[in-house]
Amino acid sequence: MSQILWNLSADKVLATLREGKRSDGRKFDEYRPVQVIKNVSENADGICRIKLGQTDVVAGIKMIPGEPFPDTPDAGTISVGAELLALADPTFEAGPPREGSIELSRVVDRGIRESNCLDFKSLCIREGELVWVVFIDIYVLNFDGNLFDACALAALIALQDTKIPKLDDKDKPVKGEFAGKLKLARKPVMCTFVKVGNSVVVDPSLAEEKALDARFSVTTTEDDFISAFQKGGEGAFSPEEINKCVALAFKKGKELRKQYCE
Amino acid sequence: MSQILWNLSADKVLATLREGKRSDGRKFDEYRPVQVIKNVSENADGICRIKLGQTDVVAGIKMIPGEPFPDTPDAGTISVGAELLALADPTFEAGPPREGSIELSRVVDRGIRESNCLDFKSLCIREGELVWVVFIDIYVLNFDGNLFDACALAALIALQDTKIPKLDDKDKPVKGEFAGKLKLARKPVMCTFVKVGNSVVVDPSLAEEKALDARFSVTTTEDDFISAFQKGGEGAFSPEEINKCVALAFKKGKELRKQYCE
Amino acid sequence: MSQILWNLSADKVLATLREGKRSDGRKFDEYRPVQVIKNVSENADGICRIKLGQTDVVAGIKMIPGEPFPDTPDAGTISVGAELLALADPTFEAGPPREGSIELSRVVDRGIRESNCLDFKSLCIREGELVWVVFIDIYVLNFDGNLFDACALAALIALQDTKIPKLDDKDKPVKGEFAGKLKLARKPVMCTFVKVGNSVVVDPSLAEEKALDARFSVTTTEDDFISAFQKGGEGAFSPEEINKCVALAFKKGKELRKQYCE
Amino acid sequence: MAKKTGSEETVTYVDKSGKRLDGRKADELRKIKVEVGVIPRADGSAYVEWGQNKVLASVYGPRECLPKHLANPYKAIVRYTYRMAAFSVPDRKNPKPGRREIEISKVSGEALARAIFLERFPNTAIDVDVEILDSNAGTRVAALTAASVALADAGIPMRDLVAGIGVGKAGGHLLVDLNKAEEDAPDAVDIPMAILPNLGEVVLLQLDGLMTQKEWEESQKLAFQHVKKVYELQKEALKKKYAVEGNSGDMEAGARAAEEGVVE
Amino acid sequence: MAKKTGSEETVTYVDKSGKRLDGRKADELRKIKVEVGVIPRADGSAYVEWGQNKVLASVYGPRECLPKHLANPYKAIVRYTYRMAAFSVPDRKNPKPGRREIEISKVSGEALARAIFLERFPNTAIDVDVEILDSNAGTRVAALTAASVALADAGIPMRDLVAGIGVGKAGGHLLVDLNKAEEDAPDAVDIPMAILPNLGEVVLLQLDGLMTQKEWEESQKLAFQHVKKVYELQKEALKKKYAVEGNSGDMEAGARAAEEGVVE
Amino acid sequence: MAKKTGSEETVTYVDKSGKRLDGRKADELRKIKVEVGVIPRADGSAYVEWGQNKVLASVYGPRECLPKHLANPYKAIVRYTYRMAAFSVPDRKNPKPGRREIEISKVSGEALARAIFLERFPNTAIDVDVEILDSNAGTRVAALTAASVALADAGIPMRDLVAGIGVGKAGGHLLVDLNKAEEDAPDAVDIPMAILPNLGEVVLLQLDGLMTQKEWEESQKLAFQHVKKVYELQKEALKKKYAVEGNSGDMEAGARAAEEGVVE
Repeated sequence: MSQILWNLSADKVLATLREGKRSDGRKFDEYRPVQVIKNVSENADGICRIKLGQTDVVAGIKMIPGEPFPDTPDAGTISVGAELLALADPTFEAGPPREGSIELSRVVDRGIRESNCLDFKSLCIREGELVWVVFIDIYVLNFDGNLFDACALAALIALQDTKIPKLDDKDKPVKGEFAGKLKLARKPVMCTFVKVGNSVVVDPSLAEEKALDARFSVTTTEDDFISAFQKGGEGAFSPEEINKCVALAFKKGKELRKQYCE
Repeated sequence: MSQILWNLSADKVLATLREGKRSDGRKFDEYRPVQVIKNVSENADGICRIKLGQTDVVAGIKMIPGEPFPDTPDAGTISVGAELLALADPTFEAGPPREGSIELSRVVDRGIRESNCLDFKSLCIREGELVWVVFIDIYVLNFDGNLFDACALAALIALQDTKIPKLDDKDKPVKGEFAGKLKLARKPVMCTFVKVGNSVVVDPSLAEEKALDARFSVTTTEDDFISAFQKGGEGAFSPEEINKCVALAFKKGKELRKQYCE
Repeated sequence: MSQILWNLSADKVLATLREGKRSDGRKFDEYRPVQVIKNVSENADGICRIKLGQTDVVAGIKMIPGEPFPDTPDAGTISVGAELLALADPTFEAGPPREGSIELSRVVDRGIRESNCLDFKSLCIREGELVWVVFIDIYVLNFDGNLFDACALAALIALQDTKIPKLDDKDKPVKGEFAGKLKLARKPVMCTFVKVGNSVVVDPSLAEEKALDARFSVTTTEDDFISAFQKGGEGAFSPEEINKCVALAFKKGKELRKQYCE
Repeated sequence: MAKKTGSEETVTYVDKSGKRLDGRKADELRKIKVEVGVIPRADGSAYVEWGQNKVLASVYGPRECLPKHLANPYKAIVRYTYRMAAFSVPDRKNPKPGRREIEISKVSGEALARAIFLERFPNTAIDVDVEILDSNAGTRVAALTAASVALADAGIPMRDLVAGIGVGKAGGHLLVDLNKAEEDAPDAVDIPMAILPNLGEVVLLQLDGLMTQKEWEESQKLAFQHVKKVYELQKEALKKKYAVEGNSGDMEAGARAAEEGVVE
Repeated sequence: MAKKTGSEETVTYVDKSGKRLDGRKADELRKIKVEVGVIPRADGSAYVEWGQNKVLASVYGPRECLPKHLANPYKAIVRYTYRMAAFSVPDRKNPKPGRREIEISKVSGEALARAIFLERFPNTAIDVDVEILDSNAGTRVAALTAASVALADAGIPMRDLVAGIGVGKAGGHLLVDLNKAEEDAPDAVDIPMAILPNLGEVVLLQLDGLMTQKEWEESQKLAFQHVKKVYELQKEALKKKYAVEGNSGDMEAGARAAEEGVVE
Repeated sequence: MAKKTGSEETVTYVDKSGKRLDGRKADELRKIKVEVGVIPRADGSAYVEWGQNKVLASVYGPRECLPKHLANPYKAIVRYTYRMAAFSVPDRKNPKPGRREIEISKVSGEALARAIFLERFPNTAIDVDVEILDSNAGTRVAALTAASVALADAGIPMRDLVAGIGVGKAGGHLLVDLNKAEEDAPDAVDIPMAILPNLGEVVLLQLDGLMTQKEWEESQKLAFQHVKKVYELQKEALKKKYAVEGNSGDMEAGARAAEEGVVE
């Protein structure tokens, strides 16, 4: 759609929200249906494809032995990349990552890293010499809004699914053999809100994202911690709105975790 | 020439071919004269400049000691780069390699690599530690059609011409001293056809390339093997056309090999 | 200002010079006032911000242990980068360095390197293993002409100011501890002239640079050596003009060195 | 890289009962699955599973060609982008497009172009993007197979579908649709091909390795013979979608492709 | 990277007398200095020292948006570029902009945009560039603080100034304006915020680390309470410049910002 | 890199009979060969061998300047690209243009610009591309020498030809046209220069190393004295081509250059 059509669409989204309704009939705090698809790639060490409504993303894990950082010789690490594939939307382009995908991948990265859901010390193979680098590569296959939650959830389930390759005596992975599963200490679930006019809704559709004034993502854990915030968009939130979002994120996070991550 | 002029030129090429003639008077299976110029660069370990008609290319070899790939600790390797220099044509631009030069360099690379003309094991200096990397850098100096054959031939003759540097005890090349010549087990020669309308001709001129529907390159060896194919262009070939090209490529390859590679 | 306004400004600069005057009232051989500001960054190992008139640049030094080049195992090295920050001028853009900043950083680099003002051998930590790499990063904060002299002077004073970090037994710098100061054997000072019409003036203002036909930089040392030349611009100098510039550069260099580098 | 020789030399690529390493016969394709319309945002899309290979293809266009200086006033241009997901290969692939991907994109786009009535859409671009999610030899032909179905799904008028197939040699045997283990044979020759089955034309053809003229001619015959299977699967998938969805609006061409095997 | 644990665990982040490692109280800001108009070439500029952090900000615009396809026919766009000097960190920073800098630039530009009457300047760009010359935790909020003052200095009409502040947790204590040593605490949570103080709105908010809902609500209160100090310093600096320079021409808006605390 | 000292210190750069390492006298140029019109596709071209240095230069233009925002409404712009082939140096050069090549391109383009009547061709670009095929000190002056002849061959009206020359110092001796071995002397100073011989102007001048004012003035004299030889070779080469090819059409200016030594 052209910018003009999106502007008309945005007007309609706003008008509908003012009447207390969402254009796709959902309640303000209602997620679209989630579909979890596994085994999408045998070459991945862990994999998960998520459909959140029509938003379609896939996260794949590769465990690669590498050198530790000098200041953490006994700890592995993660590396997250998210790519908005040209096939997912008429406006996405092949090319180097833009700021949108950089923000997306960094938010997913911190959501995993800072929640301490992975024990980086357990990813040490030989202190000072060799550690696991957990590569998390996420691709957006169809764009219909709320990439943040879809990508974070796909990454989490893919990590849960990940088998650690067995290494031979030359530190090369032995094809088809595994030394166990990756262990997660926590399951951080991200929950994203957008504000359109004065309404705040969860799990925005594409039309709602195109109409948004501001976006706010809250990641929560099963042991009742907030583990991440990210605010975006050219609008603002009041402190009260933020607190409401946080409370709702705990509730929704619990539901999503129960349904898809156990 | 502008696109419009090239379109007129293409019409003329096509009309001429329909009359059974080529615009420069050659027969359909006739190459332009080839001129081989050596010693173009003393700093190269091997060098060959080829003029094929007015197409002018130079291939230079540098033998550089490097680490082997982990999965082939006892084998050297090659690296081929082809650059369409801005000085060679009004439409070429300085800058990162485009798909045209990437295809060209990869086709030359595979033509050498997959024909087993170089014994990669003989390029091992110390297993697991040091091997020869044979850098083949090709530059197009004047563009008058059929870069594929000109570049492949220049690369082959440059390899034939290559002296292996002598290394001192710190593995640094000793200036001006050599440990022998690079040995080639085979001499793969590429032969390129273009189809314009229903005519198929060998060694296309620039005007013929601008008029082409499809392009087909066949590399053959002196021991009667096909070693490479590459089809390009937005047109198609019938199976019969392909088979005819293959047969002719053997004949033309033999002639070129005899004249320029012995 | 648009190109048209700069053209008008250039006409005025030229007319004024023809009357034997400069548009800002300075004499032809007169520098603008220089202000030296130190301690701009505690994280830098050496730092100097220079205001030359309204031209404002900062040079910071980081001493980083690194591997020596194979052919100089007992010598450290320097690396100079100069960036024309987007905040310094309406026409500067964020992005990869353009030819202007590349020339600037290379001229500053050679001015230090080739004058032998740093004893690279004294920057060796352990021969063949570890040497100091002296990173000199220069940022232009406000552009009002004559970046060459401002950046060269800032780099020199920052080097004079540099403390060598103390390394622990793992070759990591110990925070806040130093093993001494960097020693300079010479103090090369650059002096830049521009030619507008038939007039040659020192320390060009922005308006004079926009009007310039040619630029000429001369670096001199306190022991009466020329250590660098760099000519730029689409104009030319006569041999006599060059010799006059050289003579004046010695005089001005002496003054600047005395005032700001002792 | 030089191919490894060694223990592999004793591998038997076709055993006495005529079976290959994975149990197939010499001229047997791996299992192929074709789905249409898998990416709702796209004008056309398809998903192909071909053995372990998994490929998504989307089509956007014909649409305005930007930047404009790339537009052709006489016809549409095809921009084909072949990319492999980082996790789609045994080692992790650097996400930055490599030279291999750029070359494959070029020759594949040229192959597709032949099948489209490009001259009907001057000054436009048809963007075809394929993503490889999992791989085991033969991804470029699986990708073209998917891309061609996605074009039909987008309702773009075509001369014929483009069907991909691999032929080649391993352990001295001519084989159809080599898998990775076979491609690693010391004497392996892999020949990816794309064919317009109804028109009997070859639009993509690459070969690397050593093969006699006679072996090639035999291989080409095998390709033409077995590409029909791929073609049938493409048509079935299109038929299946358009049988369900009906036959309205811009789906017409795709529907016709399903009915008649060829779009026009 | 995983945070180091070890000897640090025994660090006392707030001692018995209520003092932090650097002597501050739990809710005490570091020393902040704001200067206006430090870059003569720019349309507006500001310099902020915030503890060890040193930040320069410049504004160019509103001006023609190039390349034109980025322009918005309904409003000005804000292009915010946050960069760290190579020597501004303990190790040398690679001068090439990293992903961290790109993300910070994006969310900071969005934060600033809220404060500006963008719709008055359709098809234009407002370029805001900030350079970090020295750093010790909290650079992005210091940068936004400087950028907002530079916008006022450029005479750009604004709803409110944007004031930055950090809040968070270290060693179990909720703290205002964490420094680097505190951010390195094993349980550290850093929450950079940007606030429109008069409107009571949050325009930038990021959090990483583990924190209870209650701790967050407490932290947010601290932020709103102490951001006023930052706001006062911004206004003072603007007042100081425009008191001296007078009140003419395009300085008007900036001057008014100084007088009234809000530009419009 | 720091220059190596050591065994080199005992090298005698000019022996008792006045001979240099390669047998030349102190003020003797290496052997120079100039050919015109070596690249048929180009509007003008030239080849220069200068000792071991081998340089090709081409000229395209004056032609429309794209992208248009680079065009100057008052004159043509010169875009000079100096590149070294990967195999043209003792170690392999990374084919990506380095900072050295970019700087040389900039100052060389400015040097050439002085010689051309640019104001006659507003809004156009003159693209000059030089490729170094083999090197042994002095490539930038060989390149300018070739480029200037290529400009004349393209029929572009010029004030004068641009002739390159190197002067400098090694082992305490002032030398003309240093080779690599001489440039590696511990006290080496290399001074590449480009001169408009008829106008007596210096358009390129760089110096690195330590030299007294007196030595420089002596060196400059040597440069002006010996650049005439280069100039003669340029003129001869142009004369040779146009004597054979005749004097028609757009070759006119080049021919006149050959006849009169200066184009206008």
